[in-house]
Amino acid sequence: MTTASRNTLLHWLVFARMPVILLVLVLVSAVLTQGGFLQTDNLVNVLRQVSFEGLIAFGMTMVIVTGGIDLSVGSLVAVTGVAAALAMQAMPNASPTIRIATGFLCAVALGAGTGAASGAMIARFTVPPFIVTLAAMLIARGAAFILCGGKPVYQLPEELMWWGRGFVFESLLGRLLPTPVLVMLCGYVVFLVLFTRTVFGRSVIAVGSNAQAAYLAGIAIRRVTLAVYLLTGALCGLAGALHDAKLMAGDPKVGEMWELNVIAAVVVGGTSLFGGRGTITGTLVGALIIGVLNNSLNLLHVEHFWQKVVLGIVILSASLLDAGLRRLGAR
Amino acid sequence: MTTASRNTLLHWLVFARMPVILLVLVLVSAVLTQGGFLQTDNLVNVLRQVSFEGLIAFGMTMVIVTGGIDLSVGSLVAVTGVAAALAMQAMPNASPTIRIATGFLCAVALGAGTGAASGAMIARFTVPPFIVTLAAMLIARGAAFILCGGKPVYQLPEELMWWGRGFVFESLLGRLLPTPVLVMLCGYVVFLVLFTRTVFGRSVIAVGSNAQAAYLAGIAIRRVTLAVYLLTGALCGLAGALHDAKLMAGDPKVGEMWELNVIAAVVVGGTSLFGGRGTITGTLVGALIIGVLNNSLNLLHVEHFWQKVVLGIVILSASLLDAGLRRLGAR
Amino acid sequence: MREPTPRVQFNGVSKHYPGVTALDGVGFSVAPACIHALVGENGAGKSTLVKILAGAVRADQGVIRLDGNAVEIRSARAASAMGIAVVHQELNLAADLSAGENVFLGRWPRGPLGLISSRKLNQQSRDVFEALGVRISARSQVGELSLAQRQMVEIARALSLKARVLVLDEPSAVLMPQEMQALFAIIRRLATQGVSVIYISHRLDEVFELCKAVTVLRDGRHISTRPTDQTTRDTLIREMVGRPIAEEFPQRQAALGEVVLQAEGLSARGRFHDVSFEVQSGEVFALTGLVGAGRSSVGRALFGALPGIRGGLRVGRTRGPFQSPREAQRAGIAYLPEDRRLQGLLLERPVNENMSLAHLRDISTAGVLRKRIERHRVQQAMREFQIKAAGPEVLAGTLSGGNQQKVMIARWLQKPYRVVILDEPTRGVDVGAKVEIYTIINRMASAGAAVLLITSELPEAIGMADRIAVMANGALAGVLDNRIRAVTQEMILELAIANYVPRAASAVNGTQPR
Amino acid sequence: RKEVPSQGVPAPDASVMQKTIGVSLLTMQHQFYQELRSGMEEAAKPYSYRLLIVSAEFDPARQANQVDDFITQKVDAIIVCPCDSRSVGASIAAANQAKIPVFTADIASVSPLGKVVSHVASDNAQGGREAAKLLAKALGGKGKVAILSHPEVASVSDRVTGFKNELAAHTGIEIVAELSAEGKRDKAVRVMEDLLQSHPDLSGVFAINDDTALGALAAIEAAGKVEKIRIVGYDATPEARAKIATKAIYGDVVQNPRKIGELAVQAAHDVFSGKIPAPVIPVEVGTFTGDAP
Ligand SMILES: Nc1ncnc2c1ncn2[C@@H]1O[C@H](COP(=O)(O)OP(=O)(O)OP(=O)(O)O)[C@@H](O)[C@H]1O
Ligand SMILES: Nc1ncnc2c1ncn2[C@@H]1O[C@H](COP(=O)(O)OP(=O)(O)OP(=O)(O)O)[C@@H](O)[C@H]1O
Ligand SMILES: [Mg+2]
Ligand SMILES: [Mg+2]
Repeated sequence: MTTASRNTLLHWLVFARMPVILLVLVLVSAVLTQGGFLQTDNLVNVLRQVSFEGLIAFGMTMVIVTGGIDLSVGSLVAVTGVAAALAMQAMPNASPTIRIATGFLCAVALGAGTGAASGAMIARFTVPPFIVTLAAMLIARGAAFILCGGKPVYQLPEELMWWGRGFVFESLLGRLLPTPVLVMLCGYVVFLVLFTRTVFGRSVIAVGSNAQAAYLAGIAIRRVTLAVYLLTGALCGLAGALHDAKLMAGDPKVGEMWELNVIAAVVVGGTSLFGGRGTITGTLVGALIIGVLNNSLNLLHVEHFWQKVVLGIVILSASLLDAGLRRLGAR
Repeated sequence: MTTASRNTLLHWLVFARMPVILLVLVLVSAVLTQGGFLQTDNLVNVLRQVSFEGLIAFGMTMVIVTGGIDLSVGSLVAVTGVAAALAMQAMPNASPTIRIATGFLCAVALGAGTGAASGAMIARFTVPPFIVTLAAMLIARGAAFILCGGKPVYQLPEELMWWGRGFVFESLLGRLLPTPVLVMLCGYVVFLVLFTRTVFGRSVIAVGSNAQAAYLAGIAIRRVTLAVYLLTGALCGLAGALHDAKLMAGDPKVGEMWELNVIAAVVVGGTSLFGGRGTITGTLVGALIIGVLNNSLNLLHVEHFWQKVVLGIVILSASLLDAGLRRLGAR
Repeated sequence: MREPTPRVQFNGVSKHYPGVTALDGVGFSVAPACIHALVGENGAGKSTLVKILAGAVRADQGVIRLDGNAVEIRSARAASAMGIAVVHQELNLAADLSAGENVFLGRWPRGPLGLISSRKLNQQSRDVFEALGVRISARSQVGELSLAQRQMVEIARALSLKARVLVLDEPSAVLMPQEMQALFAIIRRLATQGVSVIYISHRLDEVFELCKAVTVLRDGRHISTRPTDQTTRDTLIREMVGRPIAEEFPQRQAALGEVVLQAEGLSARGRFHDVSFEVQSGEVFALTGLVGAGRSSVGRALFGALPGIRGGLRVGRTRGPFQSPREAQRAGIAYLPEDRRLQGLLLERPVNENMSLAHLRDISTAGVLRKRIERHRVQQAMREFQIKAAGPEVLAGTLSGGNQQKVMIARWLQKPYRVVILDEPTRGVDVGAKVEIYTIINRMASAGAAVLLITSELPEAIGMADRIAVMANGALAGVLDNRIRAVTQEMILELAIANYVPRAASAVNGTQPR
Repeated sequence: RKEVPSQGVPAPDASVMQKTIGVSLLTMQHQFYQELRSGMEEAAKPYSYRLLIVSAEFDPARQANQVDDFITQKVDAIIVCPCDSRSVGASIAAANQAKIPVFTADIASVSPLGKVVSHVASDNAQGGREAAKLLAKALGGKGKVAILSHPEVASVSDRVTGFKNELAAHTGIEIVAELSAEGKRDKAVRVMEDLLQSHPDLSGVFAINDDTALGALAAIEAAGKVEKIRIVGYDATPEARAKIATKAIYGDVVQNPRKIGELAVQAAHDVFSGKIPAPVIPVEVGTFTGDAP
């Protein structure tokens, strides 16, 4: 091989290292499960499992790129889910479409509102994001239980189920594109455009790379900061309503530890917790990596306690590989 | 009041704002519990409750000052506790002192070893601390269950109990100074000196403040980074062994969510998650604030779901107060 | 025996970055006890060479000899062990530590029990500061020092190392003549004690005043090394730039219009007080003064970037003081901050994002960026300012210092403003580019802008400004009319120093222990 | 998608094809479920059924994913220990649709969605009543008691409700506090420590599982009040039994998790061999006080 072509290959490897790692994982899983992993059903399944946390991870990417963090996402999914379920229950006589629309609206509005409140506190009063969203996490979780008296709200309109368990264009595509997956993909496109092609996205990056410089360049850093938390909250609301549809119940217990999973997806996807650096596509890949891992561990019937160990080891190896490839590229 | 004396008061208020917030909390608790909070017994109780997470928080402060984070602390407490218990069980015929010493040694060594491994990965291969310690958290938790087959290890030497539940100088002081509290206070002094008066401590700040500058000044930034994780791990081991003594069993389930509590104590104590800035005393105060809060919520029998809400609101208010006072000072 | 063994000898040193050759087989030597200047255009490779010597960057090829022995400098630690002390072009200070702790970064003096002795630390750093003639409290936080004060801390650190080889990469870019003279005195003393000094500067006057030999680099290649007394300013410039430079301070038709910037009794607690002046449209108004006098603070205050401003401010018809830079920008103010790394650049982002940052609105419709327009504008600016970078996608942090400065200037010159505040605009910019920047300043003024030029370089103030305001101790000490270019450096210094001595302690050391 | 799910019982299959049963447990961290799991494994052995055992760790969302996984893998039967009795319904319905028989163990589904072949459990409400009887006996009918609860878990709510209902009959006993210890030992110590402060005159504690009971005991021992405060726990793990033997814990409600596990697999076996198991298969709860029966 010539040096030039080797260099091109290397550059490509370094540039696309996250997808490459994902691919390696997929291949290993396929081999270990003797192809079971690669069956369409299972792939669809993995996508569906990834879709909720993946959706939220797009917002979280922006939050983290500004140098912040949002610990409240899991609780927000719970409280918005409960609120949506209560809203749908409160109008049993309305048409299903209206009930469902109201439910989604409630969830998204509540999520966005809570996110905006956290964002305002962070942006306006410079309280550390960790603290504000930790408090929001506690308050939202408590509120979820209080709202429904600790008992999940069920008996939701039947038509809701399609949103959580249905498939888009089922007559055309068969059971290939689950509704939540489509929602996630839409989220991906919207956030990709928002992040890479708009003034807002640029401002987010600027705030995270050097807040003072952004401020001195006339960027409304407070407004930008507030907005990223608001967006993430709205995504949590969307995920909460979708999750109602999946469980056909608004359950105050859902979403525990999601914050860690979501942040892990973002960080595995190459976003720096120090802000300024990150990509939406990386996050999607990161979420997939974690989803594939969890799925194949289950397919392989790895024992519960060993799952944690193996999961830890694989995450670590992937990151080491990532670091190694990055270093190769920096040479 | 003259301007000068008002200024002095203000400065003092700003400088000592964390203790002031603690004091306010204590007073409010005292009033709400009609003095119950202030009884010696209860104060001793709060201290004892704070001692485990407080101890770990000193190490975490250093980790965070270098710009890192350690999510593995809770799991480390579990796995070191189980390991210590197994070690003590493994030699039923040795003298209790030897068994206990071996137990503590095992725990501390295992904690320090794991911490060092994480630290090495972070320092040497520049994998993000969040990822490395998330992996360590999973692996350690899994290992804790695997080590003991999921069943808590009990039947430990009776003499161990003093370490978790006993009092120092009981004949002299009465039940005033619980052993774990003394351990925490010793930890406080050691880490205070280490952090504020030694070359190592100053290097920690330099690394967190500007790693490039530290490197160019010939500071061994890798060694410093490794060391802070090692120290935190060792503290987790110590806490794990002490916790065995408190429960008289090595339980693989302990320590869940401790990482959040510990980080919260550190951040409430004024340490910046961006590194470079933090104090050990602030962390102690932060741990006390959270301890006082939890205690008075229990004393007041606040409903479980409401506890979360109230805890969130109080943490938020304290931080807002903190931010406000800081801003006053900056004027 | 004609010549002694060189203290430092570079031999075929090369360094490549993706898309750039920073150094290409550079070889020259520095004699013991010699003050050796290193000059060249922005991006010529000076700092890269320094970083290699400092152990911060590894060369791809080449040998470095110290006192005749080939050495391999693997780390910064190794470099200091070999007796090499470096002041890098970009400051490397830990903002959360005190000035004294930064001077002794990693070498903090210890007392009994091996604990750090703050008494010794403060005593020793006070000694170093005193020798440098600067008034910085050893205990003040570095994050609260002005840029020049930080630069002095950095210099103090290098001096305290007692090195065999001292490298100073543009130490004087923000210093005033007085501070420079103190620095020069120390450098000369060190040289007589046998220390070799490598001195990098774009101010050629300094080169001739201070240095015995001078090496010119261009495009990463070694051009020449000569004793300073065997070369001239024009030769150097020709060797550096490849062409002669016509006139250092280009002429401008002064056509002053109405007052567009009016400050009345502006005060900011602890920084400056009772500052009043007016700037007319078409005027260049310089603001100068000693280190820490408060010039930059005035600039920030005008731009709405300093909280708690009292007093009156008017820009055109808009009344201030402004609450945020955004508001100030809307009122028609452009502002170039003095510290490009801390206040200006997104180091980890590409050049194009850095350039567009202040004008995102102008290159977007309905919030969506028009990337084609952006690319066009950026490429044009890169050409106009001759920014040396592989392309607009290159990370700003990898540019040479002077090129970073040009990116900053380009950011603010994409459209006309009513008031333009430039804080040390030519900091670290080479002679050729300086003229370009001056031309642009003149063009802006001619187009009707009021230019506030904050500068430490007195020739610049004298060559460019219509009036020169001098600050001392946070107050305006006086305004000199320069419309017939009659102001001299002495006149400025007199104003700056006359008011400097008596109140020095309180205002200059704004962060004295309470 | 509106089709009414069938009973979910496939045609009897007498072939020797190895059957696979997917199991989603509430948690694997608690010994109760570890025992339950051993029971399943033992029962599966003679038929050489393959058990795929996963744990949802209290998260209904994760449980839904796990059931989806099972459906994708086309297992022959699914046993669920629901994280929640209401929100598990949709997952059961999905399995119904894929014609996989579903069984619940320990916690029932009350959702209108989905059909369960049978439910195997000890009655948690009854367990709670037994606990109340034990404690009332221990206290001689009067005193102040506290409940260390974990209200997020459905089975625990049932226990606590049963406990309260039964205790209402004992007018001498007053419930002075109900706090959550999240079923964890480290948390239980702290909550108990605080309770000892706010209620120095406490005489009884109902702990909703043995981890909680042992944690509470650690705090009570440290306060030197073992003689004064009676604890009633739940599950009677070996460690708790040891404490009951020394009278540190008064007694425990005993479930038989092994039995629950065995019967659940047995019910699946019944379906495989063409039989229709009873819709509810109860498992007795008892009490353990260490006294000779
Ligand atoms: N880390 C890096 N990555 C890529 N290119 C780099 C890096 N560091 C320096 N360069 C490039 O190397 C060349 C030389 O840069 P250097 O900083 O040595 O210039 P300089 O002579 O110090 O210029 P100035 O006078 O502007 O400070 C420049 O083109 C610069 O863009
Ligand atoms: N962030 C800050 N916090 C506290 N004090 C500060 C801060 N920044 C600057 N100062 C102080 O305010 C005074 C004026 O600083 P300023 O930067 O305006 O000076 P300057 O005249 O531009 O000096 P220089 O030539 O050093 O840049 C200095 O004494 C400095 O110590
Ligand atoms: Mg340079
Ligand atoms: Mg300045």
